[in-house]
Amino acid sequence: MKNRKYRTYILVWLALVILTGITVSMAGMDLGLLSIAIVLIIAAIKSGLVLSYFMHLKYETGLLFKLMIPIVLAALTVFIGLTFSDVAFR
Amino acid sequence: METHRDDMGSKIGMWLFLLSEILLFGGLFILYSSYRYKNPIDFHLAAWELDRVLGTFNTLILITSSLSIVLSIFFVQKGNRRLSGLFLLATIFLGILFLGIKYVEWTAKIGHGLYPNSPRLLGRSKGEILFFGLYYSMTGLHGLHVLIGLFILSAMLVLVMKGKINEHRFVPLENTGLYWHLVDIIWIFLFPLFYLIT
Amino acid sequence: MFVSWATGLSGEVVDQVFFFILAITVFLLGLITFLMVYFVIRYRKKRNPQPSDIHGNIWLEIIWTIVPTLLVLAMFYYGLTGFNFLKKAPGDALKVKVIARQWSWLFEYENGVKSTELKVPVGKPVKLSLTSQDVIHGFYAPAFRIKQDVVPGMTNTLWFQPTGVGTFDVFCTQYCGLQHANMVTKIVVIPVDEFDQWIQKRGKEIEATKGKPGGAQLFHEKGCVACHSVDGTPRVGPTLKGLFGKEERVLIDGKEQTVIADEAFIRTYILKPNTYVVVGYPPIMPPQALTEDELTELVHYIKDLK
Amino acid sequence: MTQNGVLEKTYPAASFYDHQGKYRGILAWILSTDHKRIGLLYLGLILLFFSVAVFFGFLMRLKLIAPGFPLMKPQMYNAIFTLHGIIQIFLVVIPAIPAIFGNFFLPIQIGARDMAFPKINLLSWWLYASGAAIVFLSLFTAGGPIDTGWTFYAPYSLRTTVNVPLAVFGVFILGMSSILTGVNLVTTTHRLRAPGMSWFRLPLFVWGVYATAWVQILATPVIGITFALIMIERYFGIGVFDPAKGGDPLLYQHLFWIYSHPAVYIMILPAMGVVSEVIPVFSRKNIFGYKAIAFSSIAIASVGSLVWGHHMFVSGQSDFASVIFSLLTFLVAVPSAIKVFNWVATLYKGSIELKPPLLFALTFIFLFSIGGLTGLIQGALAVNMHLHDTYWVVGHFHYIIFGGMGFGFLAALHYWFPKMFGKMYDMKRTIGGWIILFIGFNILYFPMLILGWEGMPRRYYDYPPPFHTLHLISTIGSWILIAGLIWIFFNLIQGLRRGEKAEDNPWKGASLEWQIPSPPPTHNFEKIPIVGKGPYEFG
Repeated sequence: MKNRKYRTYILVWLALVILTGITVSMAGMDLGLLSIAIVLIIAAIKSGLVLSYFMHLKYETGLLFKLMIPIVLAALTVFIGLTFSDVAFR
Repeated sequence: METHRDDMGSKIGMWLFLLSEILLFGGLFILYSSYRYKNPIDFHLAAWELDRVLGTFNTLILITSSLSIVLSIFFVQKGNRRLSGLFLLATIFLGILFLGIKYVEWTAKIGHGLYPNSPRLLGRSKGEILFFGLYYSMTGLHGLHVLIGLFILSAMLVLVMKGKINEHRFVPLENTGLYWHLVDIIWIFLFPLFYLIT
Repeated sequence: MFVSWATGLSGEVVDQVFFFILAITVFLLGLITFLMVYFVIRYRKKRNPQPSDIHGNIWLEIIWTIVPTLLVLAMFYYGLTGFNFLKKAPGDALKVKVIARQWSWLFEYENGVKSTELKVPVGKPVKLSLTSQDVIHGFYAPAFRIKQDVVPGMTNTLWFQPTGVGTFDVFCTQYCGLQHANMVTKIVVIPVDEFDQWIQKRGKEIEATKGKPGGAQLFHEKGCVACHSVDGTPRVGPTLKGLFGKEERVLIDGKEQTVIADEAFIRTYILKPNTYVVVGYPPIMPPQALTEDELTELVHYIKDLK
Repeated sequence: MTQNGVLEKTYPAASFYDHQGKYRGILAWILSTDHKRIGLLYLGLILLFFSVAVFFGFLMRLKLIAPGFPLMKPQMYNAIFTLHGIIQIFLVVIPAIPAIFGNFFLPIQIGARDMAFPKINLLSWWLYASGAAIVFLSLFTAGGPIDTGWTFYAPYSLRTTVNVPLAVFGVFILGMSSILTGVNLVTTTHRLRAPGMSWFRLPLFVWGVYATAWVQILATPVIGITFALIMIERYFGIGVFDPAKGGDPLLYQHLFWIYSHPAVYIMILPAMGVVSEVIPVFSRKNIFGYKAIAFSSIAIASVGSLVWGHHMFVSGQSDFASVIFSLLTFLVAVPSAIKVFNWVATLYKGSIELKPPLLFALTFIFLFSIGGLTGLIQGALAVNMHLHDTYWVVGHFHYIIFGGMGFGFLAALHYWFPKMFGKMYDMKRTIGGWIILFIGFNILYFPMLILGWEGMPRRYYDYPPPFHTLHLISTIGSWILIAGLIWIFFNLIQGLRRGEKAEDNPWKGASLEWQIPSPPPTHNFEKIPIVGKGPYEFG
């Protein structure tokens, strides 16, 4: 079990490196809004990997741990969303 | 009375603190997204001026440092303090490298006359002024977090060497790891937002 | 005792919504207070030594969740309809530009006429576009129940339609520094033909001077008068009477020096106010955007203040 | 005297005042990690700052006694109203209940010996004290006292020559203190509940403080970064809020109110928690609708974080945003209304003793209702066009903050006084003080509502003569109010000095803090209790 963890870490690191490579090479292409979306989705996947494996969220039990990231995401989404209800409609 | 020790509690406390860190940067992300929305073309032009190679390199450095700290924790849990210390040292080294590259980048920009309130920048469009204003404040705040992280990592290194952190008591190192990963995650977002979306 | 009864269409609309919500809230407050006082008296320990064990009542709780929700939604809706009215200016409105700065107002009509008071014809809608030259101000005409912040870098709008002649207060409601409380002016509502005469007469004056206002006029329009007197009394800033040629004690980069107020000094002072700070006065003069012609006129005017 | 017979009182344990620790004298306090001592440390500083801010308020009212009254110059007035706001909001009202009573009683109420992180708790207090010191230092350095209003609106705060950077730095430090306190309170509630203390057996005060702590964690950093940006802007001119460089002053307002509106809930939620404690105890019956009150705390904390834009209806934000924020504002009134109804219903068929804590709690309900209902009036889009930035708003938020949180604080202080100090105050005299305070309060603030409706703008150091009468009445009210405050606090000090020794459970409360001696021993509980029933089951 413990040694599997070791291997997982290396694999996650590899995935992060590969994803970085993808976004960097993507950035050369001009896809307009789509490229913003893709770049952000890749960043989200990368941080998801860091959160669940490096930061052990995947292994933590308890409701609080399950709720933390959703709470923060909800707060950020709402803050940005409501700010945009002004910025985008002014 | 015995001293109260609650590893799970410490971890929860650390996580809560990290949540507030995310929202600290969150305020800047609100500004970034609003200003990008209002000045898409200026942001596009300004982003071309950042050095993408250095940015990519720095991303890889931070990702790797995340791996090294997680391995350091792994080995201390296994009771191998020597390897743990070595990986901590590697993390510190990578952190210093990151800041070094950041320093090179900033001085290059400043050398080109692109810094807040510089006559050259004030001559540019408003969107570009904002882009660089945000670039300096966001990467600056992130750099400050890396710097603070380096101090904590060094303290951890001492504790590991002294054996104060060992296979029975490793929560401070774990929490340091959590902090360091968060710094990494923030960079994972800063990098594409400033260097890649053009 | 009331300072300003509602006037204009906007005043009526706002007051309707206000009294509608006020009525509901007064009723609710009365109900809560009555029950509270009644229970405390009725169920006091002496009279009711044995409390009844009540944990809740699901139906009651549902009712007092739903009823207030409906009530507040009604208030929201009523407020919204009023808001829609207040935000949609009719197309044929008289357009006036409002320029706010520390600490005075300037109104500019479409034919170039400028005024420090807002003169408008009765019964006609007026649309204001508000800009600020320095910090955020607030344009507030209580009698008309209208208010809009004036934000630098943005043009906000506001409209109203006076229904009777009279003179009404205008206040600045967004805190803007030292003289915030003195940043007041008037809306003067006059009969239509009187207004037409006034604006035409002023329009002709402008044509006669080819749009080049004299120094005295600029002194008022650019807001200098808010802080500087021409009769010798010091206000927020020093008086400008007899300034030309006088020796002034000033601070340059924090060092006290004596300079002679020549033309160059006055010009620099107007364009970049805080290069020098006159000793004894706060360093708060806002910079002015002036054309070269306007600056020359203004300096001439100040030179002549003996 | 037991909680279901499980809490055995075997100790003649010394109270925490007599505890012999590592340090002596003043050091035994300012270096103590005991949550009770830290709570009292906060109490001391907060009362000190409160009296300073009340004095500033008194000066402002005195200046406004008549048009043109030559008490002080405009710059002085502007500095004083700014300081009054900054001190009351950041130094007094936000930390008051969570930091004093949350610190002192939350651990005891959940059956814990201390907070989860006692050292961080002490650090919070030190950060609070240093932040406050920095704010006061800013008055005497660089450009002198700040004159921006407590809102620090850009671009005025970027241009004024006074010492803005140091003042906002002080507030930044206060924010760090607040975040750490929040982290501590949430962790404590999650980790240190005694066996049997399930979530729905928590006293409602704990729920209120818990919900507050989340707001402290999630909203405070936003204002932290905003103030940091003001500092950076002033030193380096990055341009993010400066319209001359493309910055948008309205975004400053968004960021500012993202924190500062929820801050109102940081102030009021713990006070609501106090009221929910006091009413059942003095009605001798279980609280009506426990779960509704608990969940409405969470609802207020979360929905209350979404309504900040109602401070910006006339700022020039989009009409669309105004409509959304107005709708959310009306909706957040519902959970508050539910609480009020539940409290009133708790009184029904009780066996009520109108002792000082209950008196203050009921006054809370009355004054808070006025504050809340006037909030509904100004939350309506059309009416807000008229009332925004007038004395109406000043009146409204003083009804909420002083009438609500302030009276909640007084209720808490009179409720827990015997437990904290082991002495009893003179209850009859409290009633006398209450009468003066209540009358003074309404004479001071009610005329402000009328003034606002008549169009009197706020933050004016002078005003046109037609507003004179109401300003005069309001100023007289301020004297009565201050007399009431002095009376009440004098009475408490008398109680402290020569009051009778308080019983362990003078109000016959059922929550855990009443089951231990007054004042509590250092470690609160000899043995961690096992909880077998709810906090309001008086049986």
